[in-house]
Amino acid sequence: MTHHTPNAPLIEASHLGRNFPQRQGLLGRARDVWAVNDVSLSVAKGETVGVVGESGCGKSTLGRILMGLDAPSRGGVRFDGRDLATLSGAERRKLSRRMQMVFQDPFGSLDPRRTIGAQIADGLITHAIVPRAEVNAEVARLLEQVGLPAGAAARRPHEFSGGQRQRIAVARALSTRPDFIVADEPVSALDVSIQAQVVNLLMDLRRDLDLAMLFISHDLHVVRHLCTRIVVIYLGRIVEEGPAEQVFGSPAHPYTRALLAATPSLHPRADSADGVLPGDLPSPVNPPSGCAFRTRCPLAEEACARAVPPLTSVGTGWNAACIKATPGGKP
Amino acid sequence: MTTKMNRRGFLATTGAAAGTLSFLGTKGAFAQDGGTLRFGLSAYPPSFDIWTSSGTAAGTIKMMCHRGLVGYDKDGVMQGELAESWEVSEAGDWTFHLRDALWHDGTPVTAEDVAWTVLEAQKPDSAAYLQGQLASITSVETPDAKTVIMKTAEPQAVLPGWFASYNMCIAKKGSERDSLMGAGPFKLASVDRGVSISVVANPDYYKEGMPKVAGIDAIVYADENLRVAALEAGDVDVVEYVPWQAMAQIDDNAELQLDTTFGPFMYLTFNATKAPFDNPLVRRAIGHAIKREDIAAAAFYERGAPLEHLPIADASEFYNADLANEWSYDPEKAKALLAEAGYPDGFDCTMLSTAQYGMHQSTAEVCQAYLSMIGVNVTLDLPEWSTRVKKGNEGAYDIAVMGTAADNNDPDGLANVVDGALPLSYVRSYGLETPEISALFAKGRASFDTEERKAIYKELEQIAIDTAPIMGLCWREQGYGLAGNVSGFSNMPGQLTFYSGFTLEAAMLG
Amino acid sequence: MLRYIAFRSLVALFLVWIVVTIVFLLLHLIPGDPAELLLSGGNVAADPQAVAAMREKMGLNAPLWQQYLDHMAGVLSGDLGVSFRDGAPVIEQIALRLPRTLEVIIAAALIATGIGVPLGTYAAIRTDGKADAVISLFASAALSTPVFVVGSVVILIFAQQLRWLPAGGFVAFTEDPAEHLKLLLLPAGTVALSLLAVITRMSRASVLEVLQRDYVRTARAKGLPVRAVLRRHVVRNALIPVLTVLGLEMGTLIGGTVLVEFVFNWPGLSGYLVSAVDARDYPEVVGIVMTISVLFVLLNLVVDVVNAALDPRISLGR
Amino acid sequence: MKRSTRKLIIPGTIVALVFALVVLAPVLPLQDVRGMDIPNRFSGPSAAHWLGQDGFGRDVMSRLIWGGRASLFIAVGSALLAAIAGTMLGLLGGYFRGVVELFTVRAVEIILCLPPLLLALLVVAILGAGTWPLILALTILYTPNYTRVVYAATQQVRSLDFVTAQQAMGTHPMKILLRTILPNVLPPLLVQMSLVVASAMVIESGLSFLGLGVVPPTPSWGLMIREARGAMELAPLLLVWPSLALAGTILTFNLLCDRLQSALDPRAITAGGALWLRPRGPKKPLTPLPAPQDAPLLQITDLSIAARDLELVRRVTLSVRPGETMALVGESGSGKTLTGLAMTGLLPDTLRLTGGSALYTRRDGTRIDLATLDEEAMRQLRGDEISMVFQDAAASLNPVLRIGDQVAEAITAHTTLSGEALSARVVALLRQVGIPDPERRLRAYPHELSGGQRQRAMIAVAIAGNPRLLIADEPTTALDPTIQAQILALFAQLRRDTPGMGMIFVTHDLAVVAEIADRVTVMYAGEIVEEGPVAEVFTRPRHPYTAALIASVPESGATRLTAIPGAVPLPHAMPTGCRFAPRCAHATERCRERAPQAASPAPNRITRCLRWEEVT
Repeated sequence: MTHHTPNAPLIEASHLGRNFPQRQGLLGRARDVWAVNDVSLSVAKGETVGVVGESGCGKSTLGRILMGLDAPSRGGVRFDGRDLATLSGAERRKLSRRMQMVFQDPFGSLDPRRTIGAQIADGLITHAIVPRAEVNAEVARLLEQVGLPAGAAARRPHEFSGGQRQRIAVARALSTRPDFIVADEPVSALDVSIQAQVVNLLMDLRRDLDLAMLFISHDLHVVRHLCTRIVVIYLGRIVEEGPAEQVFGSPAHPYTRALLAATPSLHPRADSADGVLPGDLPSPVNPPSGCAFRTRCPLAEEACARAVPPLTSVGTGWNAACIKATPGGKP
Repeated sequence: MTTKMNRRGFLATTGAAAGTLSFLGTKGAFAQDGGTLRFGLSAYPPSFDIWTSSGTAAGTIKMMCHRGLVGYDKDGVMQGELAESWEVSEAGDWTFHLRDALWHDGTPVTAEDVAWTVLEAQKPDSAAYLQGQLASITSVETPDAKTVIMKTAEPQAVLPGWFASYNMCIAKKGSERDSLMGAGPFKLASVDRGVSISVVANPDYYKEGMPKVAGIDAIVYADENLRVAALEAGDVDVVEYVPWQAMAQIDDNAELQLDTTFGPFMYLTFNATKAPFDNPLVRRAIGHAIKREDIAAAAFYERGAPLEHLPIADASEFYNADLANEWSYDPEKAKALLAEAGYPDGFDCTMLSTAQYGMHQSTAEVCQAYLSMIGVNVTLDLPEWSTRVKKGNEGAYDIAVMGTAADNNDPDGLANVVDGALPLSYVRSYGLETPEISALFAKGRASFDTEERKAIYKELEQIAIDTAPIMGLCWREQGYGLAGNVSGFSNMPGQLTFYSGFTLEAAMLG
Repeated sequence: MLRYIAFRSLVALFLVWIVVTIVFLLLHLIPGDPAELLLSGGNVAADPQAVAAMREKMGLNAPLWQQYLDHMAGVLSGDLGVSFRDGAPVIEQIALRLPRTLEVIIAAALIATGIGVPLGTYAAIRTDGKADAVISLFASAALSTPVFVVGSVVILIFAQQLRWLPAGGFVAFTEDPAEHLKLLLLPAGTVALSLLAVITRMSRASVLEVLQRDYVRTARAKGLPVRAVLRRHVVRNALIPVLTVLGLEMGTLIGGTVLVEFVFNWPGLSGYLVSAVDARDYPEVVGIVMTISVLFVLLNLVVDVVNAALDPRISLGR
Repeated sequence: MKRSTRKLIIPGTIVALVFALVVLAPVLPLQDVRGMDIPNRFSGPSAAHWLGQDGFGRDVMSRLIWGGRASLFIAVGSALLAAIAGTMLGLLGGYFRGVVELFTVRAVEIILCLPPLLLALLVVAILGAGTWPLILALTILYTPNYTRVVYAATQQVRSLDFVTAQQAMGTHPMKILLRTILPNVLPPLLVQMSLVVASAMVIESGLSFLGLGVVPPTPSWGLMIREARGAMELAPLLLVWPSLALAGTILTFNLLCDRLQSALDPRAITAGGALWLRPRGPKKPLTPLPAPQDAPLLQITDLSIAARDLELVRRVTLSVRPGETMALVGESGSGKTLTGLAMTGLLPDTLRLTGGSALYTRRDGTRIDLATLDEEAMRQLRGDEISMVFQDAAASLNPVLRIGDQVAEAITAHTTLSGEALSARVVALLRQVGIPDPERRLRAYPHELSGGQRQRAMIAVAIAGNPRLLIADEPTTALDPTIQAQILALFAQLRRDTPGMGMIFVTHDLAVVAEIADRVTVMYAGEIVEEGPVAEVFTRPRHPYTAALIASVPESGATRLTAIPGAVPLPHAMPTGCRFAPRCAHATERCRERAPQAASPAPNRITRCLRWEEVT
């Protein structure tokens, strides 16, 4: 794997928080439910940042905020130096040419009633990427780029398989020639043999187009394969972040370690059952005090309940939010 | 053409004829164990106010519980009720002699009660139906407890007729005006508002042996078809307002009786404040354009007769045979009149009627069809009755279909329909001045001489035929349906059909 | 839960207030003067002076906003005013009429549910079979035939021809219970017919849907007998949407039985409303509309509460 | 043409015919609807007047057609206008939410509180009776219907990814509403529309019947019924025609929209409902055979499953021994789940077994062929001998029953346990599957449990009857990694606790197979391609598909993953020869021509590849 020298970040999120106030009872006081809490991260050109976490941990919300589809309750996002919050609707729409998204569900991400050519052309037309006359040619080029025949443009989504649809979705995202792509679980819904096709495609594109990419997934194998940097999230907060090799090679945070242990492998370790994390994810409505992970953490002690542990450096560009963080440490 | 009004003989009914009444029957015949009569009303009375006119259903209920000074017998002859006898002086003062009658509460009916009633009804805010007429009474004197003397500014030959109206019932002094506590044959037992009214026989009623039934349940059946169905199913014994389409069916039913009379009539009113209906030629042209037989057939299922003159029945002594067909169906003449009036190609106009009553609507539909043949394109306006009344009173129409009965069988009863001097009303043409006719009505009222009155009203009818203040369309039969075992109840003749409730005192079951 | 009900009631009150206000204002837009109408029955024109006097008595000469405020003040103190027609207190009249309407609706709902749910379930079990076709056709036909046609026909058959039942009308239950129930039968049956169609169709669709659910497969996987699967898992779950629809249908019926009341001469609330509008009896119209909308929102609330009771997933707190 | 589409033809044609008739009314050789012929009123049908004449002597047939024109014009007109108004409000309210929602959707709902009749009465009283006031009244009346439907559909659609994609694309919100959302809320709108047309016709006729509708002499069906009702005894036919026309048209409309709904709704149930509910023929006698000494628990031979003429599973052969865990692995569409379901007789109604046998050895030592059992015989086995754990525990548990009751049900289905003993057993089971605090949790409803605990409860249901064969259909697929690990550990525990129980573990995840199974059967496109002990298969796959699958897992550390080109063939387009041939790097002409036979590269191993010796 190649090591990227981090350029100036293209997109930079600082101390993001997203609060979905939830009412207890009807006239009761709204309770803060933080889907994303104090998350800072940045993505540079040519870099792929993997966001890993279990369902409901806030990773999709984070993706939407970075895309400007959702406004953060706290903190802000700067894209190429511009604060998204200060943009008007029209400016924001204009900027959206440079940032695109690929979704998880290959069936839900394409409008079933329009031809895929028309859907790919939407971005071309909205942002006047090419003159009107060349739209069709450009659609054909994009389709070929993702490995589909140009003739597919006239067909509707239901005529394609899941993997093909996902590639069409990628073509659509590429149509505006973006600098930044958020890929929200783009391969989770695909069969294994198809998944590899899409992963390969994304890798090629990153290399060829020098894209900045945020890759959201719960599949550690895919993330490890594709990403240069990893962000691990638990209950809305970053618990560990750093270069892929370090984070997966010698995880510093007990949660990262547990996650790795829980991921089934073709070559199971004999002691796999020992690493099984007890209990369920706590409800974000009523998170544990201090370190949210302490209720399931094998290393938890009294101090963990006192305060939310800050992200502290455990290596170059490698941080973990655990008072007992030890790189690669075994409990 | 003659009307088919031959069902029952017509008798002189002017108030000029003073009368007395002796009762037949003995006290022993008092038959209050005669069961309860169930009467199918066409509507729930909006009010029981003794002086205001609230429709026939209200009238029927009032006639159960109240009595006036005078009334009519089943043949339409005026007879004494609370007044045993009455006479008029040379000066035109009317004197009523009261009989020994008791109110429902057991107290005697006195002259003071009568005077109070008249004075109350005269008050400007009384909303009394006869307020206009009563205004001409200048004083009411009560020399003793059983005598009432009424004085008028001008002589009023028709005054007793006013006190025969069911909208001029006598009430006990000081009672509420919508109280049903009267001196009539029945006492109020219970009211289920909007549904039914129950009355029981008044044992102290002044007529021997009456009423013959122990009580009446008046039940409202607003839907005419259901009213008939209820009669057929045996749910009720008497129904009013038999729909015309059902008359044959009731007539043919051996278990039922049908009692009908001609009297009420259909006619057109005009908005004289708008061209072209300010022109009498146009109004007459309309009259000549419509084939009345078709209205009788389509709207009244052959239970009607053409009306091609003023609604004076052929059995009446005021009937003028030579004028009877002056408004006859003659499309050529209609076109000629239109041309003369300056509308050779006809015109467009609206016709107001109501969708609430089938006969009003059907009449309008037939008129519309015939008028189109002389180039008059009619658009129908068929709001529900309330709006139709409002529009009629405001003149928000060109032509309107109307149906009513005159106040009584005297030609003076037509004033309400024809006399333009009366206030604006939906029963009359809107904004139409009829100075000659108004004068003739006044002259007729002041005259006590029948021959003189005949001449007056003939002149009036001739003028009406030339100026067409209204346009007669057809007479209609008005029917009551009775179960086979009902007797004693009868449909009163002619315009008095809505007074039939009077005869409920004599109704018997079995 | 109680909190939820309180909150919903508040919202409902607000809704009712808006409805009443709209109706109050619209009423004054309608042509037709109540005073004039009252005084011009029997085909005789009303005297303008008398009309003016009557208008004063009815309080119609005051500015509209003042009439509105007066009326609302009355409503707040529990006084719906008196009828223009005969001065009867509106609230008493509604109290008299409302039970009659509710009686027809509830009787109809009982008949419709009692027959419709088994019928719909049977049709669903026999999907695409003969029984299903017959039941579906019957339901569609019942839904498609206007009540006034049904009403006319049943009167013709049961009252006029067979003479089994009275043609229509009303007798208080306290007066003659047997006659009361006989009179109730035809109108309730007629209302039930269209309701039955809805319930049958809904039950069929709902049972079909539930049959496709995974938990029915689970129930079968347990080896439960077919009857137990049907009773405990299919019909029970299928009933929830059916009852919701029934509740909403009943809500619309509260003000919507006019044709049935008309055809069978049943003195309920709807017919009362029509006659009140006809007579431009403003206090009555406003009072009835208020009653109907209060009941409507109340019924919606009941539907929600019942739903929550039947389906533990629904939490009324949120 | 689909069956659901075909069923549209009859009502569609009738509705089209009715529409054609009323649209063409002005040019049809009809008699004047207003032309009166009073002398011949109430005449019966004749050559000149096919349906007779009414109370004014007017031609009934032409009035019927023109009447339909008025009725349909009002119904369709108001349905359309209400659709436009309601859709606009629903779209805006559903898309923008917040204040917009308050002023659109919530505001419109006020109309629902107004009695429909009052609304019509007021509109007619203010504007006068007639076609347009009626249309206005009905439009107001029906707008909330559409608003609700469109609002709900919009909310559903707006959260779909393709709408988010448009937002991300920078498309203007109005454009998104009209181009993307509107077309996708059309199907429910269309259904709603046909419902409204039918309902509006009923209301129109009712209002005309009350005299609040169409103004004569323009006929409408309601008006004709009103007129005819009075003369019902005189001329009953006059009532029959418009009633028939009205009821018939509405009926056809209702039918049309029913069928439209099932044609448009992808979840529509077109198959014959639930076949298992129907008694099918006489009860077949069970034919238990004595089992050989070391007979496997389950021996499936050449089992095939088909939907009508599509073969979905072809000649599957596999066996499970007591205590053995057999993993059935394959991609979507491989037939692995169907094979599992077939063993419990829970195949969807549209599918059936078309061949082969599945010999199951019962507790009593006899063998029966599962493929021949009827519903009742199968039911007796289910839960008792053979149990199943389903993938989606949230959907597979009845939402309105308590967990404890659902577990208890599984016990009582085959035993007479009750009361205290039953509760104790339920608690024990819940404890066994690792649900904390089972005495309290048995009173919980499924939605009150977390995903992992629901799956545990599901497993408790499955093992309640101490089954000898447990079929687990992707039991961990929907779970998070840490929870998946817990459930896999639970299964491992179960295996240890019940050594005699055989298990079929259906999954698509090779890594899970490696963790849990003894043996693995790899399926592809309805066929078994390879079978053998897990360790052997994974270290040396003998089928190119298995090999490719293993290589495509991003675990190898390779810079580039091995991707299998193309996609799994669809059942109706199966290649003739080897089904994997079109995607196989090693395929030759021979592979494409002939389906390969099973070969045994080693004892205990099977592969279905012609070239296994050369390529693996």
